[in-house]
Amino acid sequence: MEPVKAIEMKGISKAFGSVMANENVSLTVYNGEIHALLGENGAGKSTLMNMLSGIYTPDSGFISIQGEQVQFTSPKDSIALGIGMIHQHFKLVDVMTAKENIMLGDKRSFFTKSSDLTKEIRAICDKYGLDIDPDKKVYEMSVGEKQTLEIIKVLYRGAKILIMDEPTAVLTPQEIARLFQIMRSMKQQGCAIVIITHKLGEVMEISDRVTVLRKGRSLDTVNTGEVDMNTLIEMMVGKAVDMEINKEKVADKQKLLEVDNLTVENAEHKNVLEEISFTLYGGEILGVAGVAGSGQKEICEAIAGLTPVKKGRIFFEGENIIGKSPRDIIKKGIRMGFIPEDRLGMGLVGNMDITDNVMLKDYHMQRGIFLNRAESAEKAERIVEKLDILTPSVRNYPVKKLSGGNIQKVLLGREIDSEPKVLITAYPVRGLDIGASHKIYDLLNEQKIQGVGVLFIGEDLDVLMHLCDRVMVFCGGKVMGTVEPDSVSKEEIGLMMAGEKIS
Amino acid sequence: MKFITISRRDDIPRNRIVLIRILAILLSIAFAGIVIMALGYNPLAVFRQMIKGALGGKIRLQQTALKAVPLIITTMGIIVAFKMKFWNIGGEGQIMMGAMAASFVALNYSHLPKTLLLILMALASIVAGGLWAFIPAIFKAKLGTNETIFTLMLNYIAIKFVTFLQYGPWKDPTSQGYPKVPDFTAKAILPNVFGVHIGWIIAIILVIVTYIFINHTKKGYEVTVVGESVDTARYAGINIQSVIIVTMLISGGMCGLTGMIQASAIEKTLTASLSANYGFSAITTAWLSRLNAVAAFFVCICFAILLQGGASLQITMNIPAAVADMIQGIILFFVLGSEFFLQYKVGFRKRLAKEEA
Amino acid sequence: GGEQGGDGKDEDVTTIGFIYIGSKTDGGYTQAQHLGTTAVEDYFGEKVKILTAENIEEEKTTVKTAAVNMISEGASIIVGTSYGFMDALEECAQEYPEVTFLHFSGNKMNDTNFGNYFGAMEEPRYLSGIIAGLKTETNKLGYVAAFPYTEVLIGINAFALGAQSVNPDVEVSVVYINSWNDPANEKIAAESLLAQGCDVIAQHCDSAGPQIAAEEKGVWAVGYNLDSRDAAPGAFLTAPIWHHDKYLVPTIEKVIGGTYVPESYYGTMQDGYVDLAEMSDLVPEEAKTKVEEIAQQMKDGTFKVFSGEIKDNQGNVVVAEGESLDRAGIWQIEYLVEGVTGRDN
Amino acid sequence: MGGFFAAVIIAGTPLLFATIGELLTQKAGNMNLGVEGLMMMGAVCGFIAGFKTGNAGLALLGAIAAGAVGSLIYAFLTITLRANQQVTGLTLTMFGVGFAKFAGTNVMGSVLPASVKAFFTKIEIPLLSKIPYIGEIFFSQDVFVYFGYIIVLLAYLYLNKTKNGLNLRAVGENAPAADASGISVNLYKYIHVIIGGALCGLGGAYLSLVTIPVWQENVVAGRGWIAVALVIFASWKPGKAMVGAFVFGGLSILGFRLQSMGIQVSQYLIDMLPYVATVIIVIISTRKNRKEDMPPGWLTLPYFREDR
Ligand SMILES: Nc1ncnc2c1ncn2[C@@H]1O[C@H](COP(=O)(O)OP(=O)(O)OP(=O)(O)O)[C@@H](O)[C@H]1O
Ligand SMILES: Nc1ncnc2c1ncn2[C@@H]1O[C@H](COP(=O)(O)OP(=O)(O)OP(=O)(O)O)[C@@H](O)[C@H]1O
Ligand SMILES: [Mg+2]
Ligand SMILES: [Mg+2]
Repeated sequence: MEPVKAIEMKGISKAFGSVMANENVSLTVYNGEIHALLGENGAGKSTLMNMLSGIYTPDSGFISIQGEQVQFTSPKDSIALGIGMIHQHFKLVDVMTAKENIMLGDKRSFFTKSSDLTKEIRAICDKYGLDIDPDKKVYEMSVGEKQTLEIIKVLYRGAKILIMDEPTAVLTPQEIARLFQIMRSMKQQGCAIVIITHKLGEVMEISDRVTVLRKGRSLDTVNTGEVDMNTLIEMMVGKAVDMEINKEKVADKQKLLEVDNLTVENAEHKNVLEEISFTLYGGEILGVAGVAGSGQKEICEAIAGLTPVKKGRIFFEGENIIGKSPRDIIKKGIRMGFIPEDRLGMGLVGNMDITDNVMLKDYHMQRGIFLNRAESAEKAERIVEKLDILTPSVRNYPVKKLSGGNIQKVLLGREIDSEPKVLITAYPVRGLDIGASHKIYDLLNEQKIQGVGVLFIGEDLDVLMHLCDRVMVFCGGKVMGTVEPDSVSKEEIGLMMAGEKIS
Repeated sequence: MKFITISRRDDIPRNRIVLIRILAILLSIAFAGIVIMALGYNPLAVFRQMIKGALGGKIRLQQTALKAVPLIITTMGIIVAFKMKFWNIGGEGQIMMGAMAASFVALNYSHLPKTLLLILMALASIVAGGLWAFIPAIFKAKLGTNETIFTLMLNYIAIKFVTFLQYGPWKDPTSQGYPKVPDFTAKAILPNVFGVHIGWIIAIILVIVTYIFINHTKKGYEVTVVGESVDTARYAGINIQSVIIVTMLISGGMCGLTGMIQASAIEKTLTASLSANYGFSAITTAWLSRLNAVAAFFVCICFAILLQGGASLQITMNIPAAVADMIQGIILFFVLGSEFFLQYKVGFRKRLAKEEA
Repeated sequence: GGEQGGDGKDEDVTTIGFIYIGSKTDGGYTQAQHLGTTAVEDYFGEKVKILTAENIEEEKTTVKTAAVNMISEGASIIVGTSYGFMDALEECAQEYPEVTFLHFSGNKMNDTNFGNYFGAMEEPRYLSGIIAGLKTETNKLGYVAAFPYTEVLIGINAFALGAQSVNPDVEVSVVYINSWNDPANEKIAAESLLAQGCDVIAQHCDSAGPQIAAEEKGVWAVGYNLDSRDAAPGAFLTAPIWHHDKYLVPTIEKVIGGTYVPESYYGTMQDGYVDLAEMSDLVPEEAKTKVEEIAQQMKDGTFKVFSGEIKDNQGNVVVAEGESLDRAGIWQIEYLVEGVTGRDN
Repeated sequence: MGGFFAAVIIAGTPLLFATIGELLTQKAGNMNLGVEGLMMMGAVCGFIAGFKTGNAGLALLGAIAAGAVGSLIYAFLTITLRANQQVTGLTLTMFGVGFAKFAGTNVMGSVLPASVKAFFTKIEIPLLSKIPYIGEIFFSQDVFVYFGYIIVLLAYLYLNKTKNGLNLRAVGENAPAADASGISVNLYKYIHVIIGGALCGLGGAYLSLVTIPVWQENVVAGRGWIAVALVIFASWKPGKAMVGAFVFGGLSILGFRLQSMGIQVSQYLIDMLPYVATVIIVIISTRKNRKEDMPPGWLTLPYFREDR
């Protein structure tokens, strides 16, 4: 007997204005299957899944859940049919506790006080090996905790169909491993799971079948066991792509940035960086590894002059830049592309077009009180061309409407175009598809060859080891050590990230 | 809701926007007409009278212009603040404080030559209005204090304060005990140009200046960036506190200038009712113009026509003032509602036929 | 619509515009004004056309707009009924010399087409004071007032003097509410006076709030502006009131006849312009007799409210023995008389 | 002194209703600046209903209906048509005040029938009213006041102890998250904006039915704006709203008391106090910077599911 089709989507189309996000897409997912959805940025994956969760309404096509044709008008309908979606941008209420977030929209009892709920949460946690404090407020949670909360919320609802939109993008390897554990155990219980990820390794590891979307159309569905990564890439992009990350050797290295004994406090007067010292040379990529929240954000902000420093010095070409304003530092030629958790939260202005975003850091160099956009529009055109940014126009088209990868390229393009001596990049490929990621690695290498010192904060150890000349490992705001990727193993770095000192 | 789909309109060409907008306004007028009919009045006559009451004849045109001028200038002030996402609903208070400062100069330095006196009055009003806006701004910049309520409260404080002056320390000793601030001398009164005080030229200049400021100056760019994201502004090296403070000085300054113009050219003295709701109306006009200074110019004129035309209804058609207020409210309701159709497309959900197996 | 405007230019029909600060049905100030207006309408009948504009704010553009709208509807007489309209009307009078402007409660005029009018409200207020002075059992009278300035102070003093003339022990407490029309606060202010033991409440503000407060407490009240006995029949004693028609009808007749010369009219009991509303059954006979006696003297012109010796509440003699204040003197009052407690500014 | 505090309760009650109404509205993410208009509509409709029928229950119903209908206009514009909330609220005030004056024309100066007034006479609650001080102040009042206490209690329980209250808070805090959790965002908004409007209507009706049982045009006289301020003063908590309403009510009459006792204070200063106090409270609460005291996160933002 053929297994029951948990999800069947047929001939789905969805347009946003002039953009055809989905065109005649079909997708079938069986119960007890983990199904990966693959495609370049902007291929229409999230759109397709959002139609399944009732957030978007398809323009045309059919959706059947467990064999029944359905028509969702809201997420409520979708939830009622046992569909649970974990959106990449968490849909949690910050000021509420974990427990309250789990209860939201649930109708099981009239009053909020119920000891049953706590018990139930316990039970779910035990069953799947999860851990959460039910009374912790969401705004106090780390990204990983929030992810866990989202999962528990879905499980609590008894979802039979689980959709996860890039759940691994912000997780540590350990957390990813645990997530996969949960997925497998759900699969065991007959649930259907759809996962969107740009990491092919994960696709190969976890999924049973893969559906590839390209430019809004569904290309094909294949059994994971029957394909290799290269085939998948070819399906996604339409041509073969070189998956190698090159590491060029630059001979002439001069000291650019010297961080000496740097200590930074947070608002609660706790040290978030403790006596950090390192040197960044021109012509190298210095990687920074560490679990999220180990001080990566703070080191970037300290160098950029965005956060007050308690102690220590930062020399740029021999001059101490501590106490200088961000603008002074920008004027000195230190550029940094700093992309925190929220891509448009800093670095770019979502509601402005590319032209206006491109001049964000150098408009003040223009003479007089007026703004000259012509120059910047030219620059924007140049960047768009150089980095193949997909946009209808550099004028009057807000960057927030671009796809994730393209947004990232705008940011990077601007930083590189300013010909910096030091480039600080925090998670520059987060959420980007393979093609875009490699484009970015190439750009960073290009910069390195031109003598730029690159500080590369990353989460994927493979990438760090392949791309960087040296890797500095952070843990709890301290440097655990700096290693040459060729002389250590991934495991050793992992141990250092967990707090073990290796000199 | 189940059978209706709503989607955002994207990238409609400009001429289509204009067309839709005109259609929307016509439609809202038509709907408002139905409501007016339900109230027992002939909508055609009401609308004709409103237009005539605002535009029929030189004098009425002048009166409409006199209402439009303070509205335009205040709207410019509000737009600048709103551009920075600083929800300044304190226009009323800033107008009052501006008027108060201008009056102080007018009453105490009337020996100065006219031009100098007027310039001093204008400067004083700008500074006072600016400072009145600066107070909530500094608290927002330093502590993140909610400005909506802060500015709203400052309105009342300013109006009570001016009432206090009018009935107390500033009362004209020669007014036979009436609670009145002394009249300005002729030197403290703005001159007329083409039958309307010079404020209309100031208003036009300020529209142009505001438009250029927001769209074509570095400072205006900074204002927008700060408004969109404080973190991004920090990252770009923008001195946020200085932008907030300068913006609010400009915003409050323009509202304050409105106060000076009203005190000098209209009231020729200080009264507690001088702000006449311009501070609140300007919020409406600023929104309806989507923070575009040039659009705001026209919206303000339309709004002045609405007010002016509404005011004539009770005199010429014997419609009670309360009903005229209701009619104005209804027209605004429909205009506000019609905005929706500019931004969203409404369609009917296609009933999906059962798929054949 | 506007075509009717032609009627106004009809030779024998005079169009008169009335500009009000409140609404015609506000139950107080403006309603009293409007009673005058309807009297004009009744008197002249077909010969006049009345235009009204209510809820006109004391802001010059607004006032002028109303006036201009009326003039373009053919109005040749404009009556403005609030002090704050004065400057606007003055300007209009300059700009429209063919239109006559009559202004209530102002002090500006010209010699061609702009005159003002007001009334000696101190007279009926004095009379109401007599009633209060004889009615009170606690010897404490309350007075709810809008703002502390001359017009209001005159009224308080007159009321107090009237009360003291029949009851030397009486004291008057004043509460200012800083608003002309806030019914709830007026009532609450009256209640605070009642709580201090006052058992007659008088008022110089626009709503019936104080009277209702008195009724609820089972004591008495003196209204203002117009006869408002229906609002609080159990408390209403009387009210100093306006008869605006007593000025408007003859004056408008003069304007129509072309004989009007601007003046600063100050209507008295004698003119019938100010008056005391019919005293209710709650007024003691003794008081009725006394009031009628003094009222007669006022009408004969033999009684002056502010006659010495009068001391202010700081103990200074403000009107010497044997002297009395004329209109100009009265309108310079900046003090409260002895026996009145209340803020002096 | 007890008499003073009892008067404070009466002065505070209209504010209390309107504040709780606006609080619920804001909890749903909607800032309704039309409170003044809604109170006026409630005042006039409550009065007319009471005047025409002589039935206190119908008077209350009239006020509730008026507030509900007024806020329905606001709800439709801001929720379904996503019009700007502040502007719509300001317009609602313009409309509501006009409506009330118009509707009240024919009953101007009329007195409520005794049957209605009787319903709102003071009732001493057995036992409770015997508590020294407290009893006289809080429990020797009219039913409307008691109803106010109940509303506060219900609002508190609803917001803090029930699922629907939790959902409501989620809608106001983060509409997309609430939506994704299966909460009908628009339905919640509609219901609470309308309930909020009805409460504002009741607040207005207190003034025209109890405070001044004679129709007077200006009964509300700016109290709607104080209610808006009070919501912030109370940092969106019903209990604090009650304290705030009574404090502000007290401030508004404190000056009169002092004056009548012959104590010289500037009434202007006293008039400013509620506004100054609100400003100070807003500053203090931001200084403490507690997330729980902040405005609902999605306040004033329109929500459209297909936007992000
Ligand atoms: N809410 C929306 N409004 C307008 N356009 C949208 C919206 N959501 C998606 N799009 C458009 O649809 C296209 C497909 O978007 P979708 O989110 O499905 O891509 P994706 O495959 O998830 O990409 P990524 O890997 O970057 O997440 C995008 O290019 C975008 O322009
Ligand atoms: N309001 C919008 N208007 C136009 N395009 C949008 C809008 N919201 C999202 N998009 C586009 O839709 C695409 C997917 O958006 P979505 O937020 O689903 O991305 P995601 O998959 O969650 O995250 P990421 O961008 O990191 O891949 C993006 O490319 C974005 O540019
Ligand atoms: Mg996506
Ligand atoms: Mg994505």
